[in-house]
Amino acid sequence: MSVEMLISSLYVFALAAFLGYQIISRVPPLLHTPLMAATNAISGISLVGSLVTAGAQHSTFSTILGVIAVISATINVVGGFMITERMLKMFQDKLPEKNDSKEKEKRS
Amino acid sequence: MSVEMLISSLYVFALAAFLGYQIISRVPPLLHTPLMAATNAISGISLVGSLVTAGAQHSTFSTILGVIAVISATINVVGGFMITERMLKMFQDKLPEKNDSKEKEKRS
Amino acid sequence: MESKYLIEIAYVIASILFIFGLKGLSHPKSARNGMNLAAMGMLVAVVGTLLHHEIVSYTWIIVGLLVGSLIGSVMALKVSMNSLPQRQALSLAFGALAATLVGIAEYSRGDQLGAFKMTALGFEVLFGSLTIAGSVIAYAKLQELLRGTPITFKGQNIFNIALFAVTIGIFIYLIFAPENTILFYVMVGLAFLFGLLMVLPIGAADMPVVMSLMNSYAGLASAATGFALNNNVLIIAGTLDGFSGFILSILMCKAMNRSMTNVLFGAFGGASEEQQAIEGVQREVGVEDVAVQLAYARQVVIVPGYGLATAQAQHTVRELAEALEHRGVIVKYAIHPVAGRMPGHMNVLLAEANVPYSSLYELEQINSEMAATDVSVVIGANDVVNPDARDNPKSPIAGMPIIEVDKSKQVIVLKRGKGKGFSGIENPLFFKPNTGMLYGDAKASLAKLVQAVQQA
Amino acid sequence: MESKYLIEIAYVIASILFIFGLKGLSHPKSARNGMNLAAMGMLVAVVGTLLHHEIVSYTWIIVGLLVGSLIGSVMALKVSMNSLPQRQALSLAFGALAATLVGIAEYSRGDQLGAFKMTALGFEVLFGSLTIAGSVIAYAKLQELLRGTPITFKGQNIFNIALFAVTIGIFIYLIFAPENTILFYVMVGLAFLFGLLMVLPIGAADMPVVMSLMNSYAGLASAATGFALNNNVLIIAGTLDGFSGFILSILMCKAMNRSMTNVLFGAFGGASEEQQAIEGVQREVGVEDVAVQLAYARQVVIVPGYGLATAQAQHTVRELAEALEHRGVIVKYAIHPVAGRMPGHMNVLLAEANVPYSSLYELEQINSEMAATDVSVVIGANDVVNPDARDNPKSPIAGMPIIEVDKSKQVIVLKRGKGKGFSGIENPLFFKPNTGMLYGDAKASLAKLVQAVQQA
Ligand SMILES: NC(=O)c1ccc[n+]([C@@H]2O[C@H](COP(=O)([O-])OP(=O)(O)OC[C@H]3O[C@@H](n4cnc5c(N)ncnc54)[C@H](OP(=O)(O)O)[C@@H]3O)[C@@H](O)[C@H]2O)c1
Ligand SMILES: NC(=O)c1ccc[n+]([C@@H]2O[C@H](COP(=O)([O-])OP(=O)(O)OC[C@H]3O[C@@H](n4cnc5c(N)ncnc54)[C@H](OP(=O)(O)O)[C@@H]3O)[C@@H](O)[C@H]2O)c1
Repeated sequence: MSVEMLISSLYVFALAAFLGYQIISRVPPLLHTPLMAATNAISGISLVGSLVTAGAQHSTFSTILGVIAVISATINVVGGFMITERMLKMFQDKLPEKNDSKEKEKRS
Repeated sequence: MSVEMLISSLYVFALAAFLGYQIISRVPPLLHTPLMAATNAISGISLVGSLVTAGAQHSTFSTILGVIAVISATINVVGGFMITERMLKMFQDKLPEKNDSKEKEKRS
Repeated sequence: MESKYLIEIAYVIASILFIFGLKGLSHPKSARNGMNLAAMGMLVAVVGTLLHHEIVSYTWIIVGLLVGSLIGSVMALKVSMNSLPQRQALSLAFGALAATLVGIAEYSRGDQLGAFKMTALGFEVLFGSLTIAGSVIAYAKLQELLRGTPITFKGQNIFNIALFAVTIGIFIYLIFAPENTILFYVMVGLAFLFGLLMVLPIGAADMPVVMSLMNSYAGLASAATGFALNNNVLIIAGTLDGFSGFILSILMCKAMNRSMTNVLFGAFGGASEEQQAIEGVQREVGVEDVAVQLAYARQVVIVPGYGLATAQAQHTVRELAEALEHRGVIVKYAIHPVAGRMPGHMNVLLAEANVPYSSLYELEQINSEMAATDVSVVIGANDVVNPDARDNPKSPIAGMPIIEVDKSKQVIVLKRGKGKGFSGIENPLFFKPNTGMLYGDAKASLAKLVQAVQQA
Repeated sequence: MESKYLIEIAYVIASILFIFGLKGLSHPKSARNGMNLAAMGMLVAVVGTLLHHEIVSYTWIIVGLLVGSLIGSVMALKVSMNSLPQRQALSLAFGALAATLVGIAEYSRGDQLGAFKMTALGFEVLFGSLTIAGSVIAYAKLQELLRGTPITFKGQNIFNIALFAVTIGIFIYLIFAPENTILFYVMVGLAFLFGLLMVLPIGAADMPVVMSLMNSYAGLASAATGFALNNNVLIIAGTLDGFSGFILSILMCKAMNRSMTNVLFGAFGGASEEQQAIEGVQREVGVEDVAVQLAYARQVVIVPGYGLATAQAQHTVRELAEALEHRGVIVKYAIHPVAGRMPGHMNVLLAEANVPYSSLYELEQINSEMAATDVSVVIGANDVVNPDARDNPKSPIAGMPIIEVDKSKQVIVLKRGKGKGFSGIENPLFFKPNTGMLYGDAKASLAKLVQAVQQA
């Protein structure tokens, strides 16, 4: 791990932190529950670590841990995205008309 | 220039692009002129390149170019920040009372 | 070498898609598309990872992916919207389990663990194991397998602090002596214990705050792993996650006017003994009277709370609103930011019942309309409409912003009996002369009301 | 080695401070603090750079910094707010000069120029030299050293395209054969020529769009340099810059309902010969009449435009507003997004004159109030209040959102004579029965009005 890479990780972290703040603070309260589910699903990105552990065959011990990790991370990812989709679909179903009328209200 | 570094530059660029879009699109029209002056000043960061050129003494030619570059970049940076400050001071001078009253209006 | 760059590029794409995905959540219109992008990002990341040169066998990976997808999708399709908080707790537990196991496996390989990598790894398993324990307790409390009120014992806080200090001490020792395997597992165990003991004394309704915090730490831990492995997508996803949890927990605390310390260590909810009873009586009203009041009102505001979720009454409440609207009554829903057991919980429930979100109003919006409201209908909400929060500076919930139903002309409260809200305190609203109590399960009462309104 | 890491850390800090700085600009309250942070960031970056191991002598660096600071601060303190657009053009030119010179010096060192580095370097000098030429022309046009209207010749667009193609061709050749020094300088020269020819046929008022675009490209070029030198602060600052320029130019085009192509290649402004004259007369009014009208109005809306800037009348207009407010008249300012010669130009001018920004209204806000306005006072604005943009789909400015002063009960227009606006078209507003024309320099007319109002 070179110092160069560490510094460039620092840049990525700093930028991601700003961006995270900006993006998340713009999510309306209406969508806070889907937000929780969605970030949980995205946090399943640690799945990538478990994939390598499960496939690398370092030792039986680590393979077993890896497979359990793959299962739980996949539950998290698949379940998370699906339930978010279920929720958002409910919000979107009643979108077209209602939203227009609200915008109209604002303009008039 | 290793591929690793290129990829991490790519991350930095992608994040900065998102962030740039988010931040700039939130600047109110009121402050568009200061914004133009400010980004101009910040773009003077290329000053760092000219500093090295001016101080490295590779050749007289490059030193001369470097010094002219330092001068123009400094004009840009110092002038840019100072004029932005001049403008923003004008906006801020009449802040306290007026802003409160506006916020009160909103709440009531 | 080639495959390495492909992986890197897959990760860049995944990061960008994640960001687009979360950006989409700034509006219900763009949210679904956004989430599709994020899911695609995850797919790209997974496919990219499969090219990793260390992977020699795909059998177990495929088994794991299939089993996980199966369980995950069944859970996602079966879970009722009313038990979303529980699901969230479980999902947090699964995520933490995965992170902890990977951390342990990584540690057990044992090759050249530098101080830096050991630090990141340590964070990962510490937070991971703490979070597993914490979120299982959270699940149990929300699902009412455990008592929802704080479970405390004497000297708890001091014991917890000591436990915490010991765990951290071991962690610091391990950074310098990573080869001490036994201590490593002791640390994992202590962190687990700490997770249990930390969450037990917290009340059920405060679980979302705890869960958000744990989520946020989990995100930061995975960012730390990203630093150690030089993996930018981990840094980005972890940081986004960390901020999301952090911002949400802050928002919740603000909406309750309580400090984070009070939430985590205050053993809040249900335990205040030295409370004076309120003098006066609760006026009980009948379904017919309420129906007539509602039917002839100009504007009705509905305030849903936790009771709506437990009674699963969201569909019935929409029917009532429709029956009223049919008669020309203006119906608005007032959503308190911490009504229910999860931020945004009420919004999702009402969306499920096809309530258009343009009729959902936030706290400030609706409070300015309260004086012009003929009847407020409080359905299974309690603390979020407790006027003591505004009027009585000594109340445990003093300063919490409330929906000021007491300013409307008439208030109807639907609840099962004389139960208290999460905070465990009396609600003077129920004793006001213009408040009528309609006792019974929210769903049953609402169904009766719908019939009565249709006949009025 | 040590110093290298210090530099890197300085750059990380600088990047973070730049971002905080621009974030500050989201509100006038936080803007000044933000800019102080950004300036500090620049200082940190400069000081860090001075540690660079290649730097062997500081003499010339110090001379350069001193001379530059001196010139820069004199310029910043002396420039009048009315000539901000010119200053912006000059500053752009200086920035581009610095980038180009560094690029040339870097090239002249000639050591191992790989294709990748040559590409970045090529972009840098190409954009740089184009921008120097373009912004000098922009300066000359804004300062009225050159004719403000488009300067065109036959076959111009084709010639420019050919020139562009040749330049790019040379660039591509150079990427593969970077050692061809003569071609390199030819390319720089051609890019300069292209810059001249590209901006000459663009009208003075469109300069802000061109300047923003050039700014945006300059930013991207410096991001490209950052890629080549592995310098993240360059990437970040360049990208932020690039986006700022890009977003501003898009906003301006939207506010004029014109495409970028039309702005850049349409030779817009002043040249439309086949225009029909409008029948009717412009009704001239006297200072006393206007003063009485204003003094007894309930609400007055002031619409400033480019003429206010040239007449330097911002202070006088504030005096008039104060005199009116003193009499109980409600005075509001309507700011069109492209009024004047720079986005936000009017806001700065009025802020300079101590007009509180809470009385500045944007287009949509004020248009909904126009019908309730007794008198609109148009001060040196023309195109931005031209009702043809709304009513006449054949007008060159058709579809541009305007401030609908023609919907207010009375309109008073302050201008010197029968001059046209930037677009060069007639304005039917001036011929309407409820429009009164008050001829004369805006400042002089306003001063007379102030007196008359005070005596009314
Ligand atoms: N949402 C979040 O994110 C979050 C986060 C942290 C803390 N909290 C806390 O959670 C609480 C939420 O307040 P809230 O007003 O929504 O709920 P609440 O104060 O917990 O009150 C719920 C009420 O619903 C009634 N109820 C329960 N089941 C019912 C049923 N089946 N039918 C009808 N009524 C029923 C109960 O009375 P009976 O027993 O008499 O029926 C109780 O009074 C607040 O104290 C808040 O601070 C929430
Ligand atoms: N602001 C930007 O960022 C931007 C960007 C791109 C394009 N533009 C273009 O610029 C134009 C701006 O519109 P605008 O309405 O502000 O200005 P305008 O249409 O250019 O009109 C200016 C008016 O001011 C009058 N005037 C000039 N000097 C004066 C003085 N000393 N005293 C009194 N009156 C004076 C002129 O008439 P007399 O000669 O009769 O006095 C003229 O009619 C638009 O066409 C817009 O599309 C602006």
